[in-house]
Amino acid sequence: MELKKHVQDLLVIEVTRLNKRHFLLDLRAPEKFPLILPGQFVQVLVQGSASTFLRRPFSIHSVDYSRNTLRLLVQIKGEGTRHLAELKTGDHLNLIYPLGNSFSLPFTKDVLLVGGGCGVAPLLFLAQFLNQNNIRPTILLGFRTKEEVSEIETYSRFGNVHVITDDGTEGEKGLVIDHSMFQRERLDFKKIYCCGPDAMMKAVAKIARMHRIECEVSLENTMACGFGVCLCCITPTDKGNERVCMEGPVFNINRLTW
Amino acid sequence: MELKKHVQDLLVIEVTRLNKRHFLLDLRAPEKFPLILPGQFVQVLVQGSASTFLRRPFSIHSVDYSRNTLRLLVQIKGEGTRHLAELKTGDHLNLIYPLGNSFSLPFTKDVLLVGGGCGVAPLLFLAQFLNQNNIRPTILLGFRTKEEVSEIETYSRFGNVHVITDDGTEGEKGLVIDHSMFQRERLDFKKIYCCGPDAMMKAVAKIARMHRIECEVSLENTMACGFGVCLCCITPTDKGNERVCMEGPVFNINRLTW
Amino acid sequence: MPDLSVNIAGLNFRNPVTTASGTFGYGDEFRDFIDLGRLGGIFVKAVTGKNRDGNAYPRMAETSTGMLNSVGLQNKGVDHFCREIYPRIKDFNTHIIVNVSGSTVEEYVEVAERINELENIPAIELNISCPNVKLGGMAFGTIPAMATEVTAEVRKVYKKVLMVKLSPNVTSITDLAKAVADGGADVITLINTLLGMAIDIERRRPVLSTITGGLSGPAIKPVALRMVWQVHKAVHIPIIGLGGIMNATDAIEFMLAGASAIQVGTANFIDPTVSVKIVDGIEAYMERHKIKAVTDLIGALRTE
Amino acid sequence: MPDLSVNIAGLNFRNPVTTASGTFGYGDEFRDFIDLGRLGGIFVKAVTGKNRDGNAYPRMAETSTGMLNSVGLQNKGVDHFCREIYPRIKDFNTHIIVNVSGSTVEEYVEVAERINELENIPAIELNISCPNVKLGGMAFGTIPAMATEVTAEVRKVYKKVLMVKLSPNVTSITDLAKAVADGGADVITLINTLLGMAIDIERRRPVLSTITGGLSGPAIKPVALRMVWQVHKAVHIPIIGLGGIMNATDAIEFMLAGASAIQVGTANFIDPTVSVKIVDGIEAYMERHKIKAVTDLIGALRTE
Ligand SMILES: Cc1cc2nc3c(=O)[nH]c(=O)nc-3n(C[C@H](O)[C@H](O)[C@H](O)COP(=O)(O)OP(=O)(O)OC[C@H]3O[C@@H](n4cnc5c(N)ncnc54)[C@H](O)[C@@H]3O)c2cc1C
Ligand SMILES: Cc1cc2nc3c(=O)[nH]c(=O)nc-3n(C[C@H](O)[C@H](O)[C@H](O)COP(=O)(O)OP(=O)(O)OC[C@H]3O[C@@H](n4cnc5c(N)ncnc54)[C@H](O)[C@@H]3O)c2cc1C
Ligand SMILES: Cc1cc2nc3c(=O)[nH]c(=O)nc-3n(C[C@H](O)[C@H](O)[C@H](O)COP(=O)(O)O)c2cc1C
Ligand SMILES: Cc1cc2nc3c(=O)[nH]c(=O)nc-3n(C[C@H](O)[C@H](O)[C@H](O)COP(=O)(O)O)c2cc1C
Ligand code: FES
Ligand code: FES
Repeated sequence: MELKKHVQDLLVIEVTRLNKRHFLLDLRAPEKFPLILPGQFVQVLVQGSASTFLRRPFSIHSVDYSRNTLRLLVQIKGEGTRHLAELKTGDHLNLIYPLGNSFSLPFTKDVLLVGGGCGVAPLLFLAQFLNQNNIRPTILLGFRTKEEVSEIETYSRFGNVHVITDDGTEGEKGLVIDHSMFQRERLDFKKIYCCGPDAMMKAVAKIARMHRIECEVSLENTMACGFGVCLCCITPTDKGNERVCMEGPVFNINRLTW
Repeated sequence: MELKKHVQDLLVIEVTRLNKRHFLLDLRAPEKFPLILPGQFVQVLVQGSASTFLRRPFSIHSVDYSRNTLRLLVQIKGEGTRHLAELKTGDHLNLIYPLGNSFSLPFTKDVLLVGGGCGVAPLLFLAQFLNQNNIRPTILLGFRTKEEVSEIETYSRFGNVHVITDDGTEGEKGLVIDHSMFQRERLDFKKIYCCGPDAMMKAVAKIARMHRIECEVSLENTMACGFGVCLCCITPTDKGNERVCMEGPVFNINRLTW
Repeated sequence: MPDLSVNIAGLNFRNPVTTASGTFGYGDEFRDFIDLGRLGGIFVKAVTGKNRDGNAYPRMAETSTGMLNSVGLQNKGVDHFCREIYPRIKDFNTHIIVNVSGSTVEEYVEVAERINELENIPAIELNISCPNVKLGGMAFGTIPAMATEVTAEVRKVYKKVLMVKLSPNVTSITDLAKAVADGGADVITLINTLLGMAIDIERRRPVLSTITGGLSGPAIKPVALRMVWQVHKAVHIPIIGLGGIMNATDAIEFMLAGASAIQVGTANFIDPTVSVKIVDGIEAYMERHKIKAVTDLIGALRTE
Repeated sequence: MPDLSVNIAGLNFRNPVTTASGTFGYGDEFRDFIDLGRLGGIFVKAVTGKNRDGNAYPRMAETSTGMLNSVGLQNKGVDHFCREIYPRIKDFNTHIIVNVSGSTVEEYVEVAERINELENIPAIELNISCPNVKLGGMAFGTIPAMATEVTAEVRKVYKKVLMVKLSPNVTSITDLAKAVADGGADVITLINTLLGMAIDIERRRPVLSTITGGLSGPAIKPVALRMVWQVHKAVHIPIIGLGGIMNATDAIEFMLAGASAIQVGTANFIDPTVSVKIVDGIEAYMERHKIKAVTDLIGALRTE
């Protein structure tokens, strides 16, 4: 199994707007994909602006090996993501990929995926992957508001989806940790995978610890290279400062200083 | 007559490729044009690249007051002009215009316009303007090669056009000053307007001096602002260092130190 | 509506947005583009004792989000300024501040003395990035003792607000800031251009006639911001910050780092209306963050 | 085919393109992207006496065509380097040069001595931009006497090619260049990062945990080029130039200004294959200009 990193121009197949702030980007590689694992990310070169000098990291949202395409789920934040939103079918985008480690396979079938905001991105790929390994996870997705709830049908193919929105306009109301599934005395999960804003992951980690559930989180960080050479993206772990782009982005919460 | 300078987004009406290195750019202003004079130029903001920080100056190739459009003739040189070549109908382009002084009206009808390369740009507008003042100039245009000879029909509407190419593939062969019209003992012109590479303008200026013909040239220069405040674009004149973007770009050769 | 006014060394500015010397002409070139009355002030092009032709062409090179210039203090001298230019600009509805340059201490003093007489010029800005011809061409602004001397000598003759603009091409900007504060400066302006160079590899020649020149634009912003922050911590006189400011965000960064006002330089070339956009942008930021007085931003960086 | 090889202080490089310390890891991270054997050399990440954790997160801020970093010499110390890393990289088919850092003269000497024993390391590069903890934290590279001292002390124990990398945050780079040449440096590397700063106006906080950090990338190229040119005229030992090199054009500019070789730094992050593209680009330029030996480019700027 090849795990080599590539620098490659990928063809933009489609840009699908999900809502005001989010869109999907389907990209096709010129040659057969290497092995890509759930939790890995890509570094995208955004051309066309002086304020997007460095590449931008995005998790791999899903991979279709048969069509040789991968999908990104992007939230518009600043100049770089705004530029990406304006890409058209037929454009090219330069990627370094696949980068980072990956979620580990669980030794259980009682799996919960928790995602919030654009942190849901790697969870779809993970859910796919778990399915291939005969695991149908519970999936809890948090959104700001109804308008931003999206791809529920896609997720539902791979797991049992629960939705919660900040304003209660769809599903339950509150932050993901406010969801009723966490309010019980005993949780039925043996493994939680979580991805989202730092504060959310920390809150979920706290719940996981309380219930002694194994938990992996996918960290964000400011990255310059994305492949381990600049040491800009470190996070303190039980082994000292580790690189989020190499030893991560996925960490077992037991290894973090949280 | 308003001579106010504007900073404005103009609408790209059409991009017409003339040949490998040249294209026409038709732009429409959102409101009625101010008075624009032949020899004046615009400063174009090229967005979309870190290496096009400053604006790029281009002469005004022609103006259509009725449609409120102006046309630029652009030669592809580097990053900035490459970007402009990729503009599409419907895009917008930010211009500062109109800038600089202008060619002066001649006190004679025996007028010759000499242009080389993209230096031909302001001459079309000038020829139009002369026509409106009942002058039909002789127009000598120099090109590298047949492939680059263009807009002859347009020029012919306003004057008597002669072509010379470096390689002789169309019209006469050689540099503009090699043209047979200059080989006579006496030239029939009382005023020459010239625009092109420095070396060409200097050579034409020499001929003009020899024959005591009044001559105006339109200088190029490296410009930061284009409206007189940075003092980067100076040229030595009889009054000391003058700004090409304000006191120029058009200078009577008698004022230059050539 | 938030209060944008700032008082700097006793001088009241309607807002902290001013324009940098050498990038705004004498202001009149911008009247087609903006209402000068919306600016806090205008710093006009350097004035020297005598007429100067400046450097030979080419004087400009574009760099990565920046530019090099080697204009070299081209101006017609202080006489001409007082006679021809001052009458033309003295009634602009904003503070006109003159950037004073020289090759000797005497020249600075002479120019300052002359400008001191002009009623509608409330301040001067000493540009001490110039080479001292008597001292082997080292810039006044690179040696603390020299910086103190020129400031102190000008201080003796100049009675209004004395600003001194520092060169960033030094090991310790705080040493220079202290030096000019000791010399009697009321205000410190930071920063002038960084010394840089560009080469045309096709012709194998320097792009500028002077080989090296002054680097300005967004490229230098991080350095400028750092110097404002360092000086803000070290010296207790007001700072006017500049270097690569392109928009309100940049301007606010400088104020948070410790600047009481800012100057817009190279950005004027790219968008001649940018200075008033920055005024509007600062106001919008203050409204969004519920900040009542712009002075609350000065040095308000949270570092705890 | 043009000859790209350069001999620097007796050491033969197959071409003048090397990679900058701190931007290329230990080289192995790039094996997926390029053939390391096509490079002139690799300057590996700083090695210090003991393990260092480096600075807290966040360590990076993007700026206009540049970036700030405050990694802060994170490495596992010279022991670990000799034991774990050296064996892994020693047989790379290119020169491996170790960037040596420290907080005291003794630490530099200790590390240099240890690296001197490693057979396949033909040179070290002293990074004197580090603060001297015994002398109030002023960087070794900002005071000529300190720069001479650390160079001379290392020179005593280090028998191979000794390169010294200068900090650009100084008034006179030539004074520093002379200082390290006096101390016995064989080669001068120019430049390390410029000290800069970035602020997040929404949170009103510095972006970096350390408030200030090192600026690299195209933004600083004009300053770097100017320093290479100044030092080339002032000092007669070879120079390795860097600072914002993104492509072959930039690399050639540095060589024309006086660099015998160049380093590619931040550009590696944006395109991990850029270093070999630069090798190809220099070759293409030489062919186009009919230049037989790359050494003909060194300092070949025409200024007459
Ligand atoms: C491993 C990894 C995976 C990621 N996966 C995804 C994903 O699948 N989908 C997605 O939409 N986003 C993802 N992100 C975040 C994404 O990289 C940033 O949103 C993007 O770089 C912002 O670029 P911009 O130019 O639009 O914004 P900028 O103008 O650069 O910044 C806008 C705002 O976003 C913040 N920001 C910028 N970069 C980051 C960053 N790396 N981490 C945190 N905050 C940042 C800035 O501080 C600023 O406040 C991921 C980040 C990492 C490190
Ligand atoms: C008053 C004026 C009017 C002009 N009118 C026209 C016109 O009508 N049509 C047209 O095609 N071009 C015209 N030019 C030239 C045009 O401005 C440059 O070709 C353009 O700026 C190059 O931009 P770039 O980004 O493509 O090239 P860059 O990458 O910036 O440069 C490519 C090459 O062109 C040279 N160059 C860049 N700018 C200039 C300049 N201002 N003068 C001379 N050489 C330069 C550079 O040195 C470099 O070698 C005019 C210039 C001036 C000053
Ligand atoms: C073309 C040009 C001319 C300048 N002339 C002067 C000058 O005469 N006096 C002065 O003190 N600074 C001068 N400067 C420096 C600017 O005032 C300012 O300090 C510098 O450009 C950094 O700010 P910026 O990046 O916003 O342009 C000049 C800058 C430029 C670009
Ligand atoms: C993330 C990062 C880490 C660096 N670490 C070191 C280092 O350990 N030692 C050193 O001498 N220089 C270090 N540098 C400086 C570079 O080697 C180089 O001098 C500087 O980045 C300028 O070159 P560039 O603009 O091509 O990147 C580092 C630079 C960066 C961006
Ligand atoms: S981003 Fe460079 S080491 Fe992780
Ligand atoms: S380009 Fe600025 S004065 Fe002419």
